[in-house]
Amino acid sequence: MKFAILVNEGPFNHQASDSAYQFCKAALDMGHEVVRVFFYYDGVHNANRLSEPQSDDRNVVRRWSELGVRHGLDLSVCVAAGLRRGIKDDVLAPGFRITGLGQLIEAGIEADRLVTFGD
Amino acid sequence: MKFAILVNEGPFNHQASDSAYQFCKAALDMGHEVVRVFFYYDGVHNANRLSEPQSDDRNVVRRWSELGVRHGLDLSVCVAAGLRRGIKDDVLAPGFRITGLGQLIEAGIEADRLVTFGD
Amino acid sequence: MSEEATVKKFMYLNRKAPHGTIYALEVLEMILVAAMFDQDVHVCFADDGVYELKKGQDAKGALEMKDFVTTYRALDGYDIEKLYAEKESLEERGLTAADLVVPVEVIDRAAMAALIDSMDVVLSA
Amino acid sequence: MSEEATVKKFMYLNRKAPHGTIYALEVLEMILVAAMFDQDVHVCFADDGVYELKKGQDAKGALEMKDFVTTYRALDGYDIEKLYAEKESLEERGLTAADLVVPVEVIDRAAMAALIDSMDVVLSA
Amino acid sequence: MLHTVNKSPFERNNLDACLNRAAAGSAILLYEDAVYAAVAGTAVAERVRHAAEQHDVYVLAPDLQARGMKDAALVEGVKPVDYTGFVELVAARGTATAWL
Amino acid sequence: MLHTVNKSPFERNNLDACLNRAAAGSAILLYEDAVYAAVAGTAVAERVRHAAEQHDVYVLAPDLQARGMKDAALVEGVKPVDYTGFVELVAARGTATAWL
Repeated sequence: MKFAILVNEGPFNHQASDSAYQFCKAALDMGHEVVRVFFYYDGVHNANRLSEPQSDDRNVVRRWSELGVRHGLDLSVCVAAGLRRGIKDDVLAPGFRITGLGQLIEAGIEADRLVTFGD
Repeated sequence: MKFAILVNEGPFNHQASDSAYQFCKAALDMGHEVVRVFFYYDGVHNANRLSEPQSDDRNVVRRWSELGVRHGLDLSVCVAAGLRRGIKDDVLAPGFRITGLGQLIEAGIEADRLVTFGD
Repeated sequence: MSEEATVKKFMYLNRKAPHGTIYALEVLEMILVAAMFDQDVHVCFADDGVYELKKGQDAKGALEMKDFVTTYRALDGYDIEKLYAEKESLEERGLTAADLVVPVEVIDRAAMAALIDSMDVVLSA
Repeated sequence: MSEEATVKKFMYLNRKAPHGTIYALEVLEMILVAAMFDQDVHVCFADDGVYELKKGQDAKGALEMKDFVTTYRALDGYDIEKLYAEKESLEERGLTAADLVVPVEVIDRAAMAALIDSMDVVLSA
Repeated sequence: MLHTVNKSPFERNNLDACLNRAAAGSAILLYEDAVYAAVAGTAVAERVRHAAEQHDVYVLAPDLQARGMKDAALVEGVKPVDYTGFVELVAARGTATAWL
Repeated sequence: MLHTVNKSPFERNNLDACLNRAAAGSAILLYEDAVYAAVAGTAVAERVRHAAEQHDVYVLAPDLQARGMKDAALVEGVKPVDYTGFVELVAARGTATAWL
C-alpha cells in the first residue's frame, strides 16, 4: 500500500516527528511504499542540518536523512513554510529537498493513505 | 522598573513572540528597563537570520534585531536549546547572542518582574 | 484508472482559532494550492475553527500581524464552494452565520460527522 | 542590599505531560542550572505535570527518546528538596505518591494556590 | 500577583487551571486566544463572570480587535486594557504567573 | 475510517472533538500523550469505556511504555497495538483523520 506522511512540528519540541519516523520505519519494514514525507508548518525545522542534539539523545534530523537515503524517500520541505522560518538550502540536511505545497496535494492524490503527525 | 522577558516559542507558528515584542516595546516606551530577553525552547528560532517572511507580513526576527540594537537590549539565546534545534552562530541574526541558562536565572534574580510568553 | 482521472474527496478541517497560532493561515495557503488540482474540495470549520471566519478581524491594525482572513472571500473565485461550519460550534461561541465573512453551509454535528466519514483525505489543524 | 544577598523564591511549575512535548525535559535542565544559584527553589507538579514523576518510564527503550526522568532523583544531590505535587491532580489521574520516582510533599489545591501566591518568580510550562 | 492566560477556554484547560489556583483578589489577564473567554454570550461566559467576582479580570484589547471582537459585548466585570495597561498590571500586581 | 488522537484528555479538547464526530464503528487510536486516556482509574476512564462500546479503541503500547504505563490496567475494551499495528490500522480502516 502507498503511504504519504505529513509532519507538522519540528524536532524535539513535540513528539510528532518521532511518531512520524517510527510509523514510517514500521511501514517500510512491512513492505509498504512511502511516496513522500512532507514537512509543513514548524515541521520544516526537521530539515535543519545544524541541529546538534546531546550525545545521549536521538538525532532526529540525521535519522530522517539516513532513512531517506536508505529507502530513496522523498523528504519534501515546503518552500513557503521554510522561508518564513529560515529553513532554506543553506541549512538543508542531506536527503531533504525544498518543494511546493502542490507536492503535498499530489501525495494525497497518489497515496492510498495520508497520515498526519502534529501538535 | 526592571523587566526580564522569556520567549518560549518560535516566530509565526505561535503568537508568543509577537506578544513578547509588543510587551517589550510598550515597556520601553513607558521608560521601563528590559534587562534581558531570553529565548528558550522553540523560542531560539526567533534568532534565525535566514527567516524571510512574505512581503506583506511582519519580519519577526529583524524586528527583534532592530529593537535590540536601538535599545541596547540583551537578546540571549539558550545554547542548549539552540544546539538541539540548529540555532548557532552560523545563522544568528544581528543583536542576538548565544548564552547559557544561567543568564535566565540571573535575569529572574536581577529583574523586578519576569514575564513569560509561550504556548 | 489514469492519474489524471483520479478525483478524491479532500477535506480541510479547521479546528483552531486564528492568530494565536499560524495553523489557520497555513491551512488557507494549502487550500489555495489545492484549488489548482481538480479534486473535490471541502473546507470545514468546527470547534475554535469557526472563529477564523469572524467578521471584522484586524490583525494588522491591532498587532502588525498578517491579515489573511479576507482571503477566505477569494475562495469562491478559485471554484472552492463547499464551505461548512458546524452549528454546535457556532452556538457555543455565541456566533451565527451572519457573523461570518463568507457564506457557509451551517450543518449540525451529526452531519459534520457523516461528511468527515465520507472523505478520502482529511487535512486537519 | 547587595546583589549577592538577593534570595528570591523561585517556582518551577510543571503542568505538562512528559515526552509528548519537550517542556518537562527543558524545565528540568533549567532547574539543574538554577541549583547553582543560591535561591529558594520550589519545584511543583500539577495537572498533567504529575505524570512527569510516574515510575517505570522508559522513553529510550520504547521510542528511542531521551530518558530524563531519572534526573529528578538527582535533584536531592543539588540541594533541591522542596518538591510538591498537587493532591487533586494525582487523584484525577488515579495516581498516589507511591507511584512517583521521588518523594514529594503532596499538598491540596488550596495549599498549592497559596504557595504560588507567595513566589517572587514563577517559571511555568 | 498577575496571572496570564493565553489559550482558548474551548480548546485547553489553561483558564480552569488558572482559576483553580489564583488566590482571591489577584489579577487575571486574558490575551491571545484567551480573549474569547472575555466575550459575552458564549458557553464559558458564566464561568468568567463568576471569576470576575473574585478576581480583577482584564482582557487585552488589541487581541480582541485582531479577532473581530473589538465591539463585542464583554462578560460583566471584565475590563479591557491595551499593551500599556498590560505593562502597568505587571508592574503593579507583583509576580507574573503564565498559565501555559 | 481511523481517527487518531495524540493529546492528553486532561489538557485539551481533542479526544472529545474526536468522539463527538467519529461515526459509530470507526477505529480510534490513542497515542503520544493521549495514551493517558486509555488507563483505567482516571477521571476520564468512564468516558473512554463508553467510547469503546461504540468504536474500536486502540492505544499505542510504546507510548504507554515510555510513560511508565506499560503494566497499567487499561480501560475495558481498549486494545494495545505496537507500530506495526498502527500501520495495519491505517491500511485496514481507510482514511486517517488526525484530531490535532
